[in-house]
Amino acid sequence: MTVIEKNVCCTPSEMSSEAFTLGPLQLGPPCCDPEPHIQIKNLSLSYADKTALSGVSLDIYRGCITALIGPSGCGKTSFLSSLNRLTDMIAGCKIKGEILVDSVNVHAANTDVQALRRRIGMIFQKPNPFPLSIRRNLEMPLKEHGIRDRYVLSHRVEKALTDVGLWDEVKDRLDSPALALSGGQQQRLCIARALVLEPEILLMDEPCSALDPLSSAVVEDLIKSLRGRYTVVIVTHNLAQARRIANYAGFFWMQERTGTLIEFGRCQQIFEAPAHQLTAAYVSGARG
Amino acid sequence: MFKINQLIASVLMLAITSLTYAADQKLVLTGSSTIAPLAVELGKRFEKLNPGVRVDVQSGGSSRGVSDARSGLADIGMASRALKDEEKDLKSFTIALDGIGVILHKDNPVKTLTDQQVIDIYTGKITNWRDVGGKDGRITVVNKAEGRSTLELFTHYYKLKNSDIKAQVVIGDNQQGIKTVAGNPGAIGYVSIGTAEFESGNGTPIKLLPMEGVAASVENVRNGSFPLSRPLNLVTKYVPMGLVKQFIDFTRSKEVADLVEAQYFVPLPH
Amino acid sequence: MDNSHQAYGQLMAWKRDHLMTLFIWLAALMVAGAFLWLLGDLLVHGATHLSWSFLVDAPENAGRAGGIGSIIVSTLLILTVAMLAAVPLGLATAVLLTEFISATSRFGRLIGMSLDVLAGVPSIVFGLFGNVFFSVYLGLGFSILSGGLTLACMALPIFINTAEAGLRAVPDEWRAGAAALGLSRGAALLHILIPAAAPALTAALLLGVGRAMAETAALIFTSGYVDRMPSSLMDSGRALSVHIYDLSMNVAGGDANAYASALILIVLLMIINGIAQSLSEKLLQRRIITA
Amino acid sequence: MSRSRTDQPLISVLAISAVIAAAILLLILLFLLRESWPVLNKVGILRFFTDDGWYPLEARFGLAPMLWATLAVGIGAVLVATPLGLAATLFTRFYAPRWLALPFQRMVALLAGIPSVVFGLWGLTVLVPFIAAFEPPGASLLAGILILTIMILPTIALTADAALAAVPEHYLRGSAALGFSRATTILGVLLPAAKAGITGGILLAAARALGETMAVLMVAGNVVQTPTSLFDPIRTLTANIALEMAYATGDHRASLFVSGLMLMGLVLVLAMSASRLGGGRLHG
Repeated sequence: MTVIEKNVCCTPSEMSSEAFTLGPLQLGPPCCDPEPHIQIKNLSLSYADKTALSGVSLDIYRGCITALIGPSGCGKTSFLSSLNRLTDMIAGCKIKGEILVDSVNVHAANTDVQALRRRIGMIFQKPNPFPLSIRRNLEMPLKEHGIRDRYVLSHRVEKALTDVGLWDEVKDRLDSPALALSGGQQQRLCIARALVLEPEILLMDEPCSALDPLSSAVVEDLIKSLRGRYTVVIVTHNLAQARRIANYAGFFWMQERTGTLIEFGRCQQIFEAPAHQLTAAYVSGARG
Repeated sequence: MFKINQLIASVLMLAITSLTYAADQKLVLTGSSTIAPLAVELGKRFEKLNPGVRVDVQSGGSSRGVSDARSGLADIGMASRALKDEEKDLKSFTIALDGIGVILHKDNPVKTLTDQQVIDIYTGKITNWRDVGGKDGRITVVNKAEGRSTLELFTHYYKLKNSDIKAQVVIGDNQQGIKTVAGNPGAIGYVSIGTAEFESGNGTPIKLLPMEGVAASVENVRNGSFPLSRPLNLVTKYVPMGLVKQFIDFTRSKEVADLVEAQYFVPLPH
Repeated sequence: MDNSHQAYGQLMAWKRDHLMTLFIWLAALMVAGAFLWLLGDLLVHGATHLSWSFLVDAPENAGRAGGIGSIIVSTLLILTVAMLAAVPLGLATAVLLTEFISATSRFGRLIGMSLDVLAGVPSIVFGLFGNVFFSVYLGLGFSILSGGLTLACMALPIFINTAEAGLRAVPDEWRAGAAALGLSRGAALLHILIPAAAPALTAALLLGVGRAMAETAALIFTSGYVDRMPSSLMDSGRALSVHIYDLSMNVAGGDANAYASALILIVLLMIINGIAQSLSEKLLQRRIITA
Repeated sequence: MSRSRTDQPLISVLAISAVIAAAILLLILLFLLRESWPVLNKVGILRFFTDDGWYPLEARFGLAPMLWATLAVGIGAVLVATPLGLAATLFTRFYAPRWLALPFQRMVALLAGIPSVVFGLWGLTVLVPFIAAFEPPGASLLAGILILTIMILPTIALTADAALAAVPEHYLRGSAALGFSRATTILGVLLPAAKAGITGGILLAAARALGETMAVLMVAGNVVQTPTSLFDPIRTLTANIALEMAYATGDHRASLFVSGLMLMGLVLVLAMSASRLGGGRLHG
């Protein structure tokens, strides 16, 4: 077993090499002193007739990118949706165990789900901008969360679009339909739409898999640039991508007809020195 | 937002004012569909002469008109027949006369039928025109639906029970009868004489048969010689007073004879 | 042997294909024939009576003369009342059925089932009900309000069903996207789902209007027979279809105007169709481009 | 379900609306029962089936012949309209030349909007005399079936069109790739794939046929009898109400409400069988 250096995932040189557009870091250097942002304790998730996940426990660290890898159908998306309680929308979905965000259980009965989801943004596999103008896509969620000041609105719209590198591309046609954008632009708009609410956590469900390679690269760079500012949990099938962008990685696998977390650790460790045989086989491309 | 509020407010205002708006005085007439078109025209002229008064006419049937007048649902009931014995507690006022005549298709060579022949045809004893001097062909008996006063008058005149009649077509209103007979050379029916005269005069292929040797014509209804005629009545529960009296007097006056004739009925003699 | 079998099979398939083509062309011809016959009949008998004054004048001499101005106004008022009552109620029910309760839940099944039955209730039964409930029990009398509310009951199940289908056709990604942004269900409906379903909702409205406009049986006993220009919703008002029925069945010499009124009714329907269609298309263009 | 506090008032409003919408049916049944109660109480429901003849003024209340007539005219119309309606849809989708397809479809849609009174008028003045020339009286079960066919055909055609539009494109491509003929593609692939939607449309059309009043009243002859041939005049339950309602009082009126109840019974049976038939729904 290789000894893993403590700060290996985020050397200062790597940090400075990134071309950030996001301004100064708001948090200390990520991962150097890992502090759990979300703690998942013995999470099980079942739909009406089958168990999708069982016994998942892990900590997700503040300011880091955590990649979830594994074959299709082993519960990664269900896991992701349980973090912002989007599983509530699925009839018959039951959850056991605890999910603590900043030590507060999100599945408690008295949770304000809408406030929770404002703190935890989500990006979907297929870009899903609303059938509205580009501007309305960003303004509408803000207005719904009580921000009505025109100056604040336009300022935050511009900032979010700048953050995702879309501002220059769309600033002259903010009132044209969002669905007229290209796939990659749409996905960046969706990320902007999540960012505009200034969340702490971003959940991403295979955000690049529906995009062509070029758009995919742009979005990937964007995600990488979020490191340090947001806690990102990303599901991906692209192992190379996970390796390129993530600080931590978790490997899911089907065992006894239910999804389980096989191994969780630093990204480099998972890919270079997996502790579990299944992980080793999967990351080497032998299985799955 | 402001605009929408304004819009809603104005719509509400409109609704409220229109709901509360009502004419000063309103007369409601219900009953006989035969009289209804005439009553509408009478009402219109009455409204013109008496501003502020509204006359609402609802079509139904004679029995309905009688029961609505009795229950007070209507100020005036319309009945295209004389009151029956059990209805004699009500007051009736004749505003016009109408005759009921038997009609055949124009191409039917039969020129006349005796009362007995009509009875035999309607009770199904005679089913072929050959038996009454016509061409070989099945007779299509056209009867009115139960409850219509035309039917009651017809069965009463021929001393028939409705359940004795073997009809091939049962119709509702008058024009359906004319259209049915006009479309079927073997058909026999009975309808209001005035309208039948008008229709045959305008090229509809029907003809009226004489009854007891008297030609079925508006003229013979007017002079009282045609045996199967009926009064068109307005019916009230009490002795008319005020507006009701004013309206009934108006409808029985000479001034409305043109309206009565325009609906192919016979005005009262003056 | 095998070869001839195959050839036979091919021949049969060829024959079947051609028989089918023949049948379909014949059927289409028959349908078109019946339609053109009907329309031609209407045009021949009614077209000469059409004029601007026919549209705006009040009926005279029991409808034989004059126009149908007041009848058109009554008809439109009845329709407006019907739609004002049916659309909010129907939209709310459709939203509940699609967005909030599952169709298999007991409540969902109960509502779905009763709407199914309601959709099949004959119009004449609606007429009986409307007469007894709105006109007599609620004391609205023979009035545009009674007629409109009766039609609302009639159009409701069709409207709900079509609106339901439209809402269900809105992609789930938008629901998930809205929820993930912490939007309330109400906000998601108002800003995204209902606008996205607008074309289907318009179609639903059209179906409702179409059914209501062509209705005779339910209106005779509720909105009544008075052909005067209505001055309030509590006035009795004769609908176009009732007018056509009375002219053709009860008024000697009323046929020509009956045919002309029927033509107007059809044209009105076409206009309403056209307006609604272009409205929903415009809405679609403004808000949605499906790339 | 996510029931955040802000959604609760909305859900209440929606639930109330849905309950009102569903309650209309209950109200209808209730009021029909209330109005027919006097006569049901007096002579009992059974006599409406067993009495011979419908002479309510002579206290004979036999509705059974009208029930059979209603069924006969409804089923007949559905049997004729289904192949024609499907053919009309297939014509616009696959057979019509491009310039004709859209006008034809518009025409069918317009046919759906023509009021029943107009069909009735046309039937009375054109169709009935036509039939009478061969087999008097002309006003008959056949005339009713034909008029109803034209009336419900657009319903079948339009719903079938929607159902066919929903058949995934790749079915068609798959069939074409296998070298199937057009007829085989339609009969073997398309129609089976769209079966649920088409069945729904047919049931909807059946409900329309059973419930149609004015047109049938004008062409079917309205004689109360159990039909034994296509040329027999018949009276349907709906026509019975429309013909006599305006004139009826007392027991006669109450027994017309019994006709209404009987119609509701028919619709209930139809709706039940619709939900039996693989979840097909009765409306649209």
